Amino acid sequence: MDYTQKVIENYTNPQNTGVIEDADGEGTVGNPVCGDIMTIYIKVDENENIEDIKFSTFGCGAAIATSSMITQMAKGINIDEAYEITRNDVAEELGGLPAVKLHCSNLAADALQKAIENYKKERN
Amino acid sequence: MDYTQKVIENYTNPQNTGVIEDADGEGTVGNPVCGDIMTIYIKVDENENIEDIKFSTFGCGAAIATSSMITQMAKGINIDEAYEITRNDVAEELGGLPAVKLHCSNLAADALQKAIENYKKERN
Amino acid sequence: MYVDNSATSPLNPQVLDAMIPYLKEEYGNASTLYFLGIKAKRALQKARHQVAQLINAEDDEIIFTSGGTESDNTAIKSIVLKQLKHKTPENPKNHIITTQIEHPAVLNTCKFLEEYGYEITYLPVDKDGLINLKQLENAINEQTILITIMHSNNEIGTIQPTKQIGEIAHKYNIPFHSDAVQSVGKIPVDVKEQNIDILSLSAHKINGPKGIGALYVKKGLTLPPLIHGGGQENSKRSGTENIPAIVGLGKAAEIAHENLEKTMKHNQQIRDALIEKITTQIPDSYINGSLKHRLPNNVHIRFSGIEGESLILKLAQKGVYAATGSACSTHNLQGSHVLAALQIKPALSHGSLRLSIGPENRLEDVDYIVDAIVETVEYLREISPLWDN
Amino acid sequence: MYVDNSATSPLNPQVLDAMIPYLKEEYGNASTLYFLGIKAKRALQKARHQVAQLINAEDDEIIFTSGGTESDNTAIKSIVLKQLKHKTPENPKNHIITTQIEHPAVLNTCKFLEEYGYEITYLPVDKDGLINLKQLENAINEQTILITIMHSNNEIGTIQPTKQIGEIAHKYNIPFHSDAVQSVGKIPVDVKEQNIDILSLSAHKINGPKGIGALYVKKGLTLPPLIHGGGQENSKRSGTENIPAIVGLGKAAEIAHENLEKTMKHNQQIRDALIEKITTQIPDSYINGSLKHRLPNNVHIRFSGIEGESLILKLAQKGVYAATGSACSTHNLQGSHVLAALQIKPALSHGSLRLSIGPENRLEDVDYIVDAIVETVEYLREISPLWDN
Ligand SMILES: Cc1ncc(COP(=O)(O)O)c(C=O)c1O
Ligand SMILES: Cc1ncc(COP(=O)(O)O)c(C=O)c1O
Ligand code: FES
Ligand code: FES
Repeated sequence: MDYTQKVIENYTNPQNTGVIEDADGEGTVGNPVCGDIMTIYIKVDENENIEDIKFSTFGCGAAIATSSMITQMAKGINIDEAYEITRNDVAEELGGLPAVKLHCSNLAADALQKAIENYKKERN
Repeated sequence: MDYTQKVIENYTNPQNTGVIEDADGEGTVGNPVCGDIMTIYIKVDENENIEDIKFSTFGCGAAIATSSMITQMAKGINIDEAYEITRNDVAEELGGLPAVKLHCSNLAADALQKAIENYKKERN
Repeated sequence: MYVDNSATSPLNPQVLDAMIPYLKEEYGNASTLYFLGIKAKRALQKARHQVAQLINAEDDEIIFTSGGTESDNTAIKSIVLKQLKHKTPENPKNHIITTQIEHPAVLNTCKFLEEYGYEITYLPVDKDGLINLKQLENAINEQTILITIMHSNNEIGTIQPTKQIGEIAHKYNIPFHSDAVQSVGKIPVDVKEQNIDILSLSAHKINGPKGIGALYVKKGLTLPPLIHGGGQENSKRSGTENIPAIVGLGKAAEIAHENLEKTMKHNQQIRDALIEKITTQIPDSYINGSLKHRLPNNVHIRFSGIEGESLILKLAQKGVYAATGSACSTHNLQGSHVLAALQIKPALSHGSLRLSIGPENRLEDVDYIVDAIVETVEYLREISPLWDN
Repeated sequence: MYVDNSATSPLNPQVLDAMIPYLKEEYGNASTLYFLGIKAKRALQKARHQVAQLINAEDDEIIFTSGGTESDNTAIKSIVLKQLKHKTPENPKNHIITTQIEHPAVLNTCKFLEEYGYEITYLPVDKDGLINLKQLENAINEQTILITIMHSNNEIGTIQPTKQIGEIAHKYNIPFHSDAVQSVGKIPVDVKEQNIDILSLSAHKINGPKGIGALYVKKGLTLPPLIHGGGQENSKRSGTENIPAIVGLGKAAEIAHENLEKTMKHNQQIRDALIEKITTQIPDSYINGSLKHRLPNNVHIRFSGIEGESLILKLAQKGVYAATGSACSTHNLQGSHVLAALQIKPALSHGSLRLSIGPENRLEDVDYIVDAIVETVEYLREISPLWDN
């Protein structure tokens, strides 16, 4: 399986790249399979909805595409809902990923969860 | 090496094919390498020159070509001279033979010698 | 008039058309990332499917190779390599069963293995060119690691009972390889129905390009590769994929598959006309091999009193291109091992002629071909010391 | 802008023109008797001569194969098969010397042999990518049957000292095989001068067709074949000859030979401009491998902070087609074994870019390529957590 059109769009023109300087939560994960690294930043509003989200990545095309996709999926929804987004959800939304690239979607899902956990810890 | 133009001419249009019914000499040889068979017939005049010569062969293209060539070479010359024609002479006259086909020229040279020997024996 | 399609066959212009883009602008490597690579990968997938369809296999059971010879070598040597790991002094796992009439790609591979201590049973064939299934079953022993028997013979066109061979092989849990290079595209080849575990095919025998073939390996049967490297073909056969040729094989397979019924009818009509006319017009001419279990495109006739190379050369001068089983035409001067296995005496097998029919031959050409053969045989008999005029 | 010529290269139109007749009307088999066969045989002879000329070999020292991978496999496995016959319990003849940076065709063949009890010495390389001749000599022992060291490396373009390697090999009477797939047509390759006994080359790296290559085997060194069958290639490699591809390889070799000087100059000019501009315009960019002992057509650069697959994909969007040594672009997610051998840390080797120049690249294109790379590296560094903007 090759990269789908959706994947290609998302690494060609990734959404929500960058850093949120005054982020409410931040999560960084490294990919044990390939050594790639990703950080997700979130800004959370008073209703615990994700107001803003950005990512930076040192990773492959699939890593960029999944980051771009997950930030779009998470933007505007409640952090608890966002926490439930799995790598399969992301892969599905992208129309699938090549088998060898499935692990890349871990990066995005894990980084988002870490960012939410970080936000919760900071708030308490 | 492929068959030369001379070889091709000689198996395309072999000279002196057939049988001499009242031959003065006749020699048949089988080729131990490939199992092919050839007979040469000679008619000898009062000066011991080869007046007429014909061959029949069950053999490959090279066998036909060498037979055709040797009969042309032997026609009209003295039997003692004809007896000296070697397979190399025939091969040379044909512009060479592929290595795997060199043995075929034995057939013609041997058959001619046998025919001459047969003539001499008959005469005595 | 080319009637030597079993030796090699002209490239179908449609096949060449399919290849051309990959010989020109689409030169990408299937393993590269950018669009050229993606196009190459898609072309590869499509061709794999086309080939799989032709023999009723799954796509991922097809491995592309450089031809029928490599496929045969891979089938046999991979089984040997695999079994090497399981061999013990008590169980040398060193026995292979094949036939006396295989193509040299199988036969010489087996002879090579004999040098390294392998035991090969070369099953004889009857006068029709068919093996005996009882003999096959009796030949099997504890050390038998492979049965390799051709689907149909490249000289005399005899078709072996693959279905039953496969049944016997599987009864004893032995893999069954069949060299189907001459069968695919000519008769139905169905790996499932015919109980075949490993199968060889070659593109240039079905109006595809030279230098490309395929090996079918049944799912579940894992074999070490013959050629190691960059991991192409799912690591089963490495080497940069020959995309243009693979596309050509795919297209040729598709055409062969679509036209199989038609091709069979076409070939058989011409074959039967040739056989009928030649044997009635030429005394002392005999068909070699079974008439019943025979490729529809194969005519193999022997004429007493004449020799094959001169026959072929004379025919070529008349524009009829055919093959012979004569020793004199080969590089090693050994006569046909297939005709020898049929117990035909060398002097007789020498005068053999193979006409192998292709899509370009027409029924209207039969008379021309027959006339050329009649004239040539008569001429050669005239100058033959072995024929009484 | 295709700068991935070391992966595969577009077919030279002149080469395709030379092939076309053999893809169309000249479909004959080199072993048939009539005129088609004779034409095929002549074409074969001519191509053999063209290839021999390119590497200063004799015509009959050239064996056609299906590509570089098959050539490498044949070289190594044939030596192994040959020595199998001479092996005794005291002299297992089971040692091969190679390097850590070989192409997978050599490396994976060696790994496969390890499974069957062979001992392989994988020589390390220095930070320039060069082996140490002392280490090579020290690695030789009584059981060493082959030294196989590539002529130049396919990733970083490093050229090994073949002449000296061959001298050492011959001092100990060990055959020396060199994988020259990336060298032929790029730099002078001379089997006599460079003391090479067996050499692999591949057509599709020199603007020839895919699926064809050659193996040079020095006269006097007889090797059993890897592929057995009908006795083609003087029984050294069986299988119906792939005449169109062989003709293509011959033509490509001829062109490569004639133009070598010009090609070298052309490539080096572009290479040096690329290296100069990229390293000055992009901070933290480093050349991988020796600058001095380097193929004139190879640029290999690493950029810290970014990953190679995304670099390649972004560049492709800008119309620049290149390769990377990144793990993420390969099917097995292992990073480049070559960069690992250079002791470059995975996080750094990840951001590697290979530009390999071909005859179609022009000096005028350098700025476009450099701009695309600069923009892409900047963008990716911007979104990278490993880069401090
Ligand atoms: C029955 C059979 N097996 C194998 C082969 C070898 O195939 P290839 O010529 O593709 O190597 C041939 C043809 O030469 C054949 O007829
Ligand atoms: C150094 C080297 N050796 C061997 C090969 C394999 O050659 P081929 O692709 O023709 O099988 C390649 C290219 O893939 C190579 O670069
Ligand atoms: S005479 Fe028999 S091969 Fe020539
Ligand atoms: S994130 Fe490393 S390969 Fe995709």
